[in-house]
This record gives sequence, structure tokens and C-alpha cells, in this order.
Amino acid sequence: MALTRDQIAMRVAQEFQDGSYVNLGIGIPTLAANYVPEGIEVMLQSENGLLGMGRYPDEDEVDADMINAGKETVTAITGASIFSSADSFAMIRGGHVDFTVLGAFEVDVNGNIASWMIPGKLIKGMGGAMDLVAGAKNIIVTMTHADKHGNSKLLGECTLPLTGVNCITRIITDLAVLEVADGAFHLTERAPGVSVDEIREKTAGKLIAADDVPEMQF
Amino acid sequence: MALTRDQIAMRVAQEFQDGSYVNLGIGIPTLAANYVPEGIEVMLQSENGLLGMGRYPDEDEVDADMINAGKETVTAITGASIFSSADSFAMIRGGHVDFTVLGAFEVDVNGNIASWMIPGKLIKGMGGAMDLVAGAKNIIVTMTHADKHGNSKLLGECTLPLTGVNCITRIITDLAVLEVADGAFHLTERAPGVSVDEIREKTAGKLIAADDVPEMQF
Amino acid sequence: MSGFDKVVTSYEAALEGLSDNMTVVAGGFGLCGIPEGLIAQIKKVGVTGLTIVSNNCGVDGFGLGILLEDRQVKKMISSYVGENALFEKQLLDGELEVELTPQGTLAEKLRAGGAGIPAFYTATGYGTPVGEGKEVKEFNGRPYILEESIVGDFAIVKAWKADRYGNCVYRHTAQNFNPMAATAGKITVVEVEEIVEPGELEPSQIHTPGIFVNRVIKGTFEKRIERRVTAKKEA
Amino acid sequence: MSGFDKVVTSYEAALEGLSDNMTVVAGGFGLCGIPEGLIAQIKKVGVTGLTIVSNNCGVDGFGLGILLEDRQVKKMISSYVGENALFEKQLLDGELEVELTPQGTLAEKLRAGGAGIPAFYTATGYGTPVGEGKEVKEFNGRPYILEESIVGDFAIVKAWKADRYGNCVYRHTAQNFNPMAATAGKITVVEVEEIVEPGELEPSQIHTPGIFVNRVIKGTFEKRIERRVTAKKEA
Repeated sequence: MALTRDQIAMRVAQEFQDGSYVNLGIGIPTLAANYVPEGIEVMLQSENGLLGMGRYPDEDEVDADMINAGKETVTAITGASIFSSADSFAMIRGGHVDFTVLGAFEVDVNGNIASWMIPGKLIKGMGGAMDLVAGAKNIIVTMTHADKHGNSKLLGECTLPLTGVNCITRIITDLAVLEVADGAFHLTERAPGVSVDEIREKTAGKLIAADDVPEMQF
Repeated sequence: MALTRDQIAMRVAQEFQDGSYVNLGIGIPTLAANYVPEGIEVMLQSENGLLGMGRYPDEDEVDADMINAGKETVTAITGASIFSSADSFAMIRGGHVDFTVLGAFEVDVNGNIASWMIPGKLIKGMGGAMDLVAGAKNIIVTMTHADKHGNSKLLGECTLPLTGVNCITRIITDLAVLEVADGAFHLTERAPGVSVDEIREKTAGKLIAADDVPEMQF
Repeated sequence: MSGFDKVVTSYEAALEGLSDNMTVVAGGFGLCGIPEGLIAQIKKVGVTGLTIVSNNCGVDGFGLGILLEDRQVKKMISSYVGENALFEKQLLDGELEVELTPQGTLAEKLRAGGAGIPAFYTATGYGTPVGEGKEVKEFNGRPYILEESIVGDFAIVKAWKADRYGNCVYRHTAQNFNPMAATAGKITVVEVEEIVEPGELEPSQIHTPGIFVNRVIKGTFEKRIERRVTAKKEA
Repeated sequence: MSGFDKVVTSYEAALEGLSDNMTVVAGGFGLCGIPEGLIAQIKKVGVTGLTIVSNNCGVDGFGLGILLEDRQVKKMISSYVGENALFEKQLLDGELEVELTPQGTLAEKLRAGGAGIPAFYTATGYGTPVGEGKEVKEFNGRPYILEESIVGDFAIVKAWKADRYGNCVYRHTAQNFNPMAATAGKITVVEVEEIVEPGELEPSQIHTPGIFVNRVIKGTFEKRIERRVTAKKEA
């Protein structure tokens, strides 16, 4: 069965290594912070200038000067640091952030990603996404495998304006975990109860899958 | 009569406007800080990362962590700021320093300056001088008009490796104040008792002088 | 040191010299750390044809969004323009030009502008619409695009505290784009919550040295919150 | 947060992985703000063929100067190399290669290296020996040269205080090149006067966030003064 948003987030959180600096995009990526495995510590970077992002504030802790990149009120952990946007993107662009997790409209077999614009429909801007995909050491894309009309989001070639080229190596969807390499999606795990055939059917780009792809473990 | 080092420094200090940020090179330029006219306030920038450089410390104030660009122990004025070398040169390169005063081996009629290297004899490095001549709003070169062998330092074309090109507009020597423009040195003031002829004789590059060049006023 | 006293006492004096068709660099991220009074003054004086360089354009009715109401803005250079219906309308109607710029590239363009770096290479945006028409060069086998720096005629900045020499500190994440904006104005105006005496700010803890600042004004701030989220709502 | 504990207790551990022919970026300005114990350890382990990126090369017998004694340095990238007789001798004898780099360009090369900017344009050095062989491009009618960034295999940094997450603050003008050096090492090692608990450093006053730092070691410092000048001597 397809994973819920929280289950996707749980699977994402399994990727983190102890001592990782992690930037989480809005939506499912943000949920991953709730599921970091026992014994693993990560530090969250928010690109508006906060390393060591904490939980949401209690009512009496709310401070207009303390927000995250999603413009939500937030707190800082003990040992956090706060800095300018230039310094924040020095971290990101300079490859100092270990993991960035972000959503996408489309990803293709060459590791291209489109996530910021649907011509004629939606122009909100790219925010920090282009810098994040250009700079992070490991990028994980989370999204549903297909859109609500059933159209695959894993394509041979992206159709929407790109956020970055040749940069995506790992995708975690509601159906599968896939690596992107050598011009194909390589299926490494399937959601519990989801068949390779179903994944193949919902993957428009070239898919390479063994016969015995394991199920995700939670 | 030729000016003393302190008199050159006094004349340099007359250039400063109230509220100027000033970077002073080693030697005569540094002396200028002692002669800032009444009613004029300047703030000294030291390129190792100090804005608001103060006097030398008393014995009990000496602190190894508090030095100027000449590596001398120094103090900071009330209201000073201290920052990294990158931020310091952001100020300098970005044109935020109003005056830089520095010495030179040679200056030529095109505003070129040589101040950091004598091939085969002296290689100490350019330190911050190349950034200072590239970035400061107003550059004042102070030097003796001729070297100890009587050779002019104001040339038609510099012979030594350059520090910067087309950047020098004002020169204050022991004999004269000169503007550099349109491929010539323009004599604007002479040291008290020094004749235009003497200055002309000691200026190898093209010199333009009126008949009635005024004497410097102290 | 009277020559270094940057404090002005009226918003008229704070923005003296601002005129039509100028470029204004503005600090702030969303509604966090924005110079509220300076923005209000720009609306009041009614200059038009402005190019505004700011990560966002506020929201409808607050922040830079209020400059859209009387069509004072010709062009926005921003990374994110969501959450603003009037903005979207003017954009779709062709009344407003927008140069979408990745957030890190925007921050770096301002830092570079202030630091006398006319252009730099970045991998951000290569192969995307952002990279179109820009010079490409490879370093260590990877392609990068050339991005040019930005300097505004004015920079408007919000700081927490400043002394009269213009030394500033920012509070929490209200820092954001403000330190770079402060360096990137031909005239930099800082609106602060509190003016302190020189020496009250520890020299090595000053975020923006006064050399970058031309005018300081004490403001009062509403500090509207864009997305108030609390632990309770989450739990 | 054990995964973020960067503190090591021996100099062997601090420089583990350092080997011949590596590039080492070093903070400090003259003898001010130099990682004395880390430099001593480099001398002790005896690695050779090093490229050292540092504004200066210490003096005879102290600071980076001690690495010249056993000819451990193949190349220096510096802005100023005066005040060092052994340095001058090795240079003239052709035993030491030197890439003289303007001080501001050097600082920016390190900042750019840490920030993922592979190259930038600057007017500094145009038309001088520094500009020879470098790309020239005009912006607004003025020529600039292209300078490439620097990243070291190791960066050695001296800070005042750090917590175990690697957050650092610098003291007075001992800051100098240290913050940029800290960002520009594949492995960054910080030697500090004091290790404090996380939370003791105010978040918005941290000069170097821990994300740039791999190892922290508590050192003891001689802090030799290169030019002791006092008001009395002047008066």
C-alpha cells in the first residue's frame, strides 16, 4: 500500500547519519524531523539563517524575530547559531550541509529536478531550492510517485522549468526508494505490499529493477 | 626647504574631511593621524580588521590579540568595531574607505604606482596595498620627491612592478602637492621656500605648473 | 565625534534624496526584520518607478506589499513572491516586472556589491531558466554561471540596536538579508529598535560596522508574524 | 548530541590524516591569532611538500616559520613574507615557491572557497604582475581580473572560545583570517583557549558556526608579540 506522508518522512529519516547537518524543505521533508531514529542526532539548518532549529515555540515563547525558512515561528536548540543569509548560503553552496530533503513536481532519469514553477499556473519563485540542489552533499527528493491524475512524476525528461540539472541521486516516494544513475531509475526498495509491476507502471522514465526488490523496513 | 616627515604628515592631514574613514600605510602616512586639524574627526581603519584604531597602549594595556596592520600593539577607540580580513577588504574593495594614504617607490603621469617590489633586491609582498589602491575613494601617495641618490620618483612611466594602474590622483612629497591628470603631474602647491624650478628639476615625468603656484599653508 | 553622528530624527531626513526610478535594496525575510517605518515613508513620499531588491515583497497590506498599492514598484528582484495576491495580479497584468533570483545568489549578489566584487561564478541555476543568457565556465569539470553583483541607490535596513556611529547588531533571525543590504547601498539607512551609546556594543560582536551606514533612525515596529505556529497546535 | 562532539584531546587526533603534499590553510595575521599547537604538531609529524595558504609565514623560529626549518613547505600562498630571514634564503635559493597574493584577494579566495564560489572578479592587481595570465573582463567600463578560490585539505584555525559543537568566537584582532580559514578546509581543526558548554555562546554572536568545524582542541598559547609598541615609547 502507498505510504502516508508520515511514513515517507519516517523512511527519509532513516537516511540520516549521526552528526548530520540537514536542511528540510516545506511539507513532507519537514515531517522527517519527527522520525529521526534512536541514537542518531541531526542538526537542522534553516536557510534564512539558523543552524540548530528547534521545536515550535510555546505560546509564551513566540517571537516575531525567530522564524524558519517557511516563515513559521520557531525556537533554537541549545548550541544553535544564527547568521546572515549570505553566511547561510555559504554553508549550503559550499557543500557543508550533509543532507537536503525537498519536494518536487518532476524528476527525470538524468537527475534533473523541476520544483518551483508551473508556467501559466504557479510562479512563487525558487527561494533557496536552486542553491540547495546545487550545493548539498546528499539530496533526497520526496514526493508522491504520481500526481493526483495518476501521471508519473518520474520522467525520462522533465517538462517543467528546472530547479537543477544532474543533481538528484535519491528519491523516496509513497511507493518506492530509487537511485538515479546512468540515465535510469534504479529501484532499491518498495513500499510494503506494493509490487514492482505497480511501480514500473507508474514510472514513466526508464526503470531498472531486480526481481527481488526488498520491502522498506520501519 | 624640503618638508620633514612630520610636515608631510601635517599636510596630508589637511586633506581629511570631517567624518572620513581613513586607512594609513606604514611610515609617513601613520604620522598623519597625529596632525588631524581641529574640528575634523576621522576614524582609522586598519586592514587586519579594526575600524576605530586608537593610540598605542600603555604598558598595562598591551594585548597580543590587539594589533594593527603593521603588527604593532594598539588600542581601539570607544565605538570601534573588529571584524574578519574578508569583511575588512569588503570595506576597502567596496569603496567604503574615504582616504587611503600610502608610500611609494615610484608614481607616473598615468596614475600608476609601484610600491611593493624591487626585483632582485626586495620582495616583502604587497600586503593590502593592491586592494587599497584598487578600492579607496581617494588615494594620497606620500613620499620624498626624489630618492637618496637624487633620482626622481615622479616618472613618465614606472619602471618597477606595479601596485596599481590609473589609480593615483594626488601626491604629497617633501617638495610639493601634485594632482595626476591627463598624462601629467599638475603642481598645485610647493613647500615653503621651494621654487617651481627645483620641483621641475626633480620631476622626471611631464609637469604642468602655473607661474604663481602657492606655498603650502600650515 | 560629530562627523560620525549618523542619527537622524525624521523619516524625511532618513530618506532624503530618494527619487523616482531609483533602485532600493531592502533587508528582511518575509515580514521578519523589515524596516517598517522606512517602507511606510517610501509609500508616503510616493516615488514611483522603483526597482526593489528584496528576498520577498511582503504580503498584501504589509511590508513592501504596500508599495504595490499605488504602483510605485516597476521591478522586483526577489527569490520568492508567493503569498501576495496584489503582486500576482500586477505580475499577470504586466504592470510589474520580476527578476526571480535564487535566494543564495541574491544574498551573494548583495554581499559582492558591497564588497567591490562585480561578478562571481556559482553552480546555482546552471541549466535552469536562471542561467539562460549567462556566461558559463567550467572549474574542476563542473559548469558554473556568472552572476553580477547589485548595488542600490538606497539600502533600507532593519537592525535591533545601533550606536550613533552606525554600528549595528541584529536580533535572532531578523538578521537575514540585513547585513548584506547594509553594505550594498550608495546611501544606507538603518531603522533600529534602540539607539545605544558608542562602546555599548562589544567591538568584535558588531554585525555591521558603521562605515557602511549613512543614516540611523529610531523606529517603532509592529513586527507582524506571517505564520504563527506553536507547539500546542502541532501536538 | 554525541554525533556533534568535535572535541579531541590529543594533537595526534587533531591532525589525523594530514600527509605529505597536502594544502593547509592557516588562520592568523603575523603572529596574532595563530594555532600554535597545531603548527608545532605539523613540525613534529614531519610531513613535507606542504602548500601553506596563510597571509604571512610567521617569523624565524616562531609561527609557521618553524615549518621552514626542516623544509616541510614546498609552496607559500601569502600576501606578505617580510621579517623572516630563513624564508628569504629558501626563496632566493629556489627551495621555496611563493605565490604572492594581495591580502584582500587572499581573504576573498578563502571565503569563496568555503562558500562554493569557484571564482570571482576583482579590480585588485589588474595591470600588475598579479594580473598576468588571468582573465580580464570589463564591468561598467572598468577592467577586473578573475581570481579562483582556494580550499585546503586541512584548515588550521585559532579561536578564543568554542563549544563542543564547534561554534567559535575570536578575540579582538586575533580574528583576522581565521573565520575564512575555518570555512575553507576539507577538514577544519580549531585550536582554542577555552572550551565552553553549548549555549554559553550567544547564537547570533557566534563568528564561526560549528558546521564548518570538524575538530576542536584546547591549546595553550605563548602569544608572542611581533612589535610591542606602547604609548610611552611614542611620547
